[in-house]
Amino acid sequence: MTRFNMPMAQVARELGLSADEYRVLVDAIGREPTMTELGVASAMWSEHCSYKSSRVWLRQFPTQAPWVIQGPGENAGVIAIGDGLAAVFKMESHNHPSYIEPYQGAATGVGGILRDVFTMGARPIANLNALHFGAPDHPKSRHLVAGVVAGIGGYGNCIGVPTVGGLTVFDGGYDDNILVNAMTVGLARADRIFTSAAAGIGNPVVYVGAKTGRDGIHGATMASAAFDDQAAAKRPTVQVGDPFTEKLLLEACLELMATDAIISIQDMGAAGLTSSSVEMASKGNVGIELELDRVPMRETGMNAYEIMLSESQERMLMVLRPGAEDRARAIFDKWDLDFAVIGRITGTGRLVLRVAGETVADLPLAPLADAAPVYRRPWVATPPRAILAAEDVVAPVGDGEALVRLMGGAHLASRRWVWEQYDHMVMADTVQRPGGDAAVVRIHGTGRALALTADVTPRYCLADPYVGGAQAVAEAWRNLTAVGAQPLAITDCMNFGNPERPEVMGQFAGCVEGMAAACEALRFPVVSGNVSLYNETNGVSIPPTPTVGGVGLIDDLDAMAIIAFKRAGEPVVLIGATRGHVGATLWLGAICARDDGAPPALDLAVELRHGDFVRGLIRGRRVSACHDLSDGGLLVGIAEMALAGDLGVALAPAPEDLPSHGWWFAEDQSRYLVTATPGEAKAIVAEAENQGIPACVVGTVGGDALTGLDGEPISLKSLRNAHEGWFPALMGEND
Amino acid sequence: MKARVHITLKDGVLDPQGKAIGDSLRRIGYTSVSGVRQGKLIELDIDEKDRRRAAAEVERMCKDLLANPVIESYAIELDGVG
Amino acid sequence: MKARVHITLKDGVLDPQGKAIGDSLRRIGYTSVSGVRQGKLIELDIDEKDRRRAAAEVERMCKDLLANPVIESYAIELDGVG
Amino acid sequence: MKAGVVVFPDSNCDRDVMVALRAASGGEPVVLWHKESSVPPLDLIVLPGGFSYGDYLRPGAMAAHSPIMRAVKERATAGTPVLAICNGFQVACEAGLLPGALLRNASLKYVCRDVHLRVEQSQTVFTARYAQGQVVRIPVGHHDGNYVADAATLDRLEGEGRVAFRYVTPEGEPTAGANPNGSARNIAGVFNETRTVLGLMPHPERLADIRLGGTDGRAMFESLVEALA
Ligand SMILES: Nc1ncnc2c1ncn2[C@@H]1O[C@H](COP(=O)(O)OP(=O)(O)O)[C@@H](O)[C@H]1O
Ligand SMILES: [Mg+2]
Repeated sequence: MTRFNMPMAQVARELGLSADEYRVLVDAIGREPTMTELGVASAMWSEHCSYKSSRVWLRQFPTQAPWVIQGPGENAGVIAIGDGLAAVFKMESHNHPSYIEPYQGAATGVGGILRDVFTMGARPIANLNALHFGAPDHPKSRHLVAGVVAGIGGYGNCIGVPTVGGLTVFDGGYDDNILVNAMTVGLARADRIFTSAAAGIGNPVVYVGAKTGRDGIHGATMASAAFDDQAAAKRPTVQVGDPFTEKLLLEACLELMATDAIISIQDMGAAGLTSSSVEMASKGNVGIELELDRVPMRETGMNAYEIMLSESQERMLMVLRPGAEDRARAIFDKWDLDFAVIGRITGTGRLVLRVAGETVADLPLAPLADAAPVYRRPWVATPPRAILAAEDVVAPVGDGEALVRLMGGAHLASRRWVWEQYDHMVMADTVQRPGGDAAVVRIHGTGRALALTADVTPRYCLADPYVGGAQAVAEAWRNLTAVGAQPLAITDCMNFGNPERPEVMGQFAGCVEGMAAACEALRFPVVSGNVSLYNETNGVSIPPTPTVGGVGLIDDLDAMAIIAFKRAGEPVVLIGATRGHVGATLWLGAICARDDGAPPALDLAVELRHGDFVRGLIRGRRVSACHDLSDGGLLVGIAEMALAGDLGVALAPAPEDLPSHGWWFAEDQSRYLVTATPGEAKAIVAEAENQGIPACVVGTVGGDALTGLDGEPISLKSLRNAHEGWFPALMGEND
Repeated sequence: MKARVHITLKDGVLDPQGKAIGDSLRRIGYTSVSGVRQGKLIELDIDEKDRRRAAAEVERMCKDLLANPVIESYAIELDGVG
Repeated sequence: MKARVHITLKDGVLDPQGKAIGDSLRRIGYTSVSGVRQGKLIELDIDEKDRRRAAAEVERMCKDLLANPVIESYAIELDGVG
Repeated sequence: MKAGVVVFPDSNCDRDVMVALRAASGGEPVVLWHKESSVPPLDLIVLPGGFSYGDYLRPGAMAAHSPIMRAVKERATAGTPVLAICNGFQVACEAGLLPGALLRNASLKYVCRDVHLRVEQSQTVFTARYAQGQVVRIPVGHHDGNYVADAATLDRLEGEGRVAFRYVTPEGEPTAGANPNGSARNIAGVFNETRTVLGLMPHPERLADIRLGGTDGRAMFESLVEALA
């Protein structure tokens, strides 16, 4: 470490601590820190570990519900799903590493979120991923898409957890800061949830998993800093993932968790051994002592600083019941994994690190935690935009042409190219594969299932953070509802630009408020999440992107809906009002090359009413297909159902009181399409109207084309070619 | 002209492949194996007679595409000779 | 002793990886590249001082595990010298 | 039928195939741990899908050298049927139980989707419940399913009726478009000389339950139960 020759205050700055923060640190511990102590403190106080810019805002999220077992604060959130079982889930970002090394960055992102879930005692049963890339024609996009998708698949496929859903966005706003968010969902017994708070003075602290090397030192600080053109020169080593070792670690941990040996457990994620040991001890209000030379190491000559800050993957820290060491060791031996007792729990409230008997760090934990910086950063609200009605915009092309262009364009083209590279069927419980509104994964051995989705519409968040934040939550809720699930809870990943810019902080604040309002209204609490700030390059921040991962429950798989049209002759019923809102829509962007206007308004009471109505229809087995409306609006929704079912549709004429593009392409919220037998459809419309819910027939299933628009019928074949052809063409596979 | 590029992981970067191969060799009895690293070998035919120009060209290919400087290093050999 | 094993696909076995690399190189302007093959490079540290014995040992490793004779050939180099 | 399912480090379709075996009422399968060097008396041995040792050298290569495989080879030689699915197929080729090798997919990408297969040989313990020439729908999920062997071997496999399944269109044509991985002659699965070892890339256990969208895979397990019960 050449840095040893610098004054400590300057080293602190290099490690990302401000001058103020350094002073507070010195006060908290009562003297100048050693190099190792400074490393520990700066990692703990990094944005990534301390949430110092976001914490005050995140408190607004509702986190309670009768079914919530564990809200934010642990490695993952936990909800009860009946039969004594719990769903354990979380989403996390791996944005910066994925931009630098797309394959390994994305792969280790998946590895990290899987560990967060199995640390809690759950067997992972599904992965999702939310990807935001730059413009399709940006010179780096193809390389990044190929690497990220291969990396996510490479890790999940190898470990044998199906990747069942996600979202893929292309937008020039992410040209230099792509977003890779990964979500894992696991299943555990509700009475066998493991947490991280250490306990029991004298109890052994055990290290298991892969060996420690010099990988990714300062990953947590990197995740907390904006890129500039010199970033390439400063690049720290990126971690390489080893899904094979993780699979062994998963099996070994679950095997040990079936015994009573573990008191607490924590994976080593960002800031490795530092954050895991500090968090376990501070949560348990105890102290911890580690003998660093006992840490299994892959490289020689690693010093205390490096050992504490290494971000080598596939490692865990556990506190065991005294005397359980041998039993535990036998299990890790069986799985050919490293196992070492590296320390013990103490009653001192201090973190003490030793190398060869010599103390290299001795920090009081409570002052470190209490003094951790919390910022109420200045913010300015995003200025409101004018509402754009359909009448305000002249359609540049006919509705049919617009449809084909949208379905075969960057935003809506099929993501098959992505999800066919993911094993989405392993574990043999994937009841709904990618391509529908939500993935459905059966609870093994039962007729019940979890429904899973990931959603966000950044262009709405950019136009109006509050509405966009609320809409992200509502869309997740809607997607779960559309398969017949009862939405239960969400996890989130808050991806934003530089929080030191008031406009960005304003976006953050607005999105959080909107999300909180929607969670409250829809009884859809936040149980876990992650914040990724500083997604900025050369002063340009990404669009605000609060990704929402939703989990719902299907109690009876016989009453599940899919989006595919089923039978010719069935009416297509639209539930919900269409007012012709075209501001910030896909149609306006992709067809009119405009991105102005306010996003569609969202009435959360209406959302709840419409969703509950539709879910009732599905559960009553009254509909043959269901699809919610989102990006692209009504006509896109119909076209997606037609393609999925390989059945055409005769469209009813657009109503007279709206320009046709307002009818077909507006993105008014809280809408669904269902099909049913003609008799049932009539009853549904009547029932909806009785309850004050707008409903009408917009077409009839049949044939092999979309008919009824101005111009020629649009054959399913041509629509499918456009829809399926775009992604392979982007990736150069048609060259 | 033929060129061979050896691409290896930089020191300190985890090499799960190498580790697994080493473990496997030892398991089947090759106990004298103490370390294994796995890399890539890329053989190129290039229409270029001048050694200096060929070397420069392959060097650029490594930088542009063949190796990822964040985790990999490379070495170039032309026509069998260093 | 250090040993390097070069593993390449046999002639006649299709090499889609090599082909893809060649296509990408040409696409980004390296039009002089006429053919590319991708293989593996395995570097071994073995506790064996005798060159002959080391060579024989590595040869056996190749036969047993490192190369698949149905599709691959291999070449061994000890300590940098053929 | 007493079946044993081998578990290698990183096998991940072991549970799935056990579920399918049970459902076809093949009784409760036993787990065969890779470190064991003997196999109890069994009617069927399954090498399941997934990965083994991360498949970091070549798929199946390291697993082929595990202690259990020596015992499995002995049993196979003695006539115990072996069903080798996906990674199991790769292991079986590496272990010399089946001819040929499985290379990286021609697309270079992992591929997970349903494919159509033509049953080329229905006169075996694995396929008796299928009709000769029947087209079935079964998923694949692999990165290295591109079957290769030299021309003489391929000719011999064809001549001896040892091609088990071929990738075809839904109409039964073995076209390039129907081939998900570039496999020689669209081969999806092959038998050993006695047709008691079957290796195939597709996963019959993934479509053996109507809830998962199809049951074409179930007939394979039912064939085995019927023949070996
Ligand atoms: N990166 C991805 N990984 C897996 N599945 C994806 C990914 N991107 C999109 N999908 C799938 O493609 C389908 C369409 O996605 P999207 O248009 O975002 O759905 P929706 O509008 O219903 O939210 C969904 O089933 C989704 O899960
Ligand atoms: Mg949807």
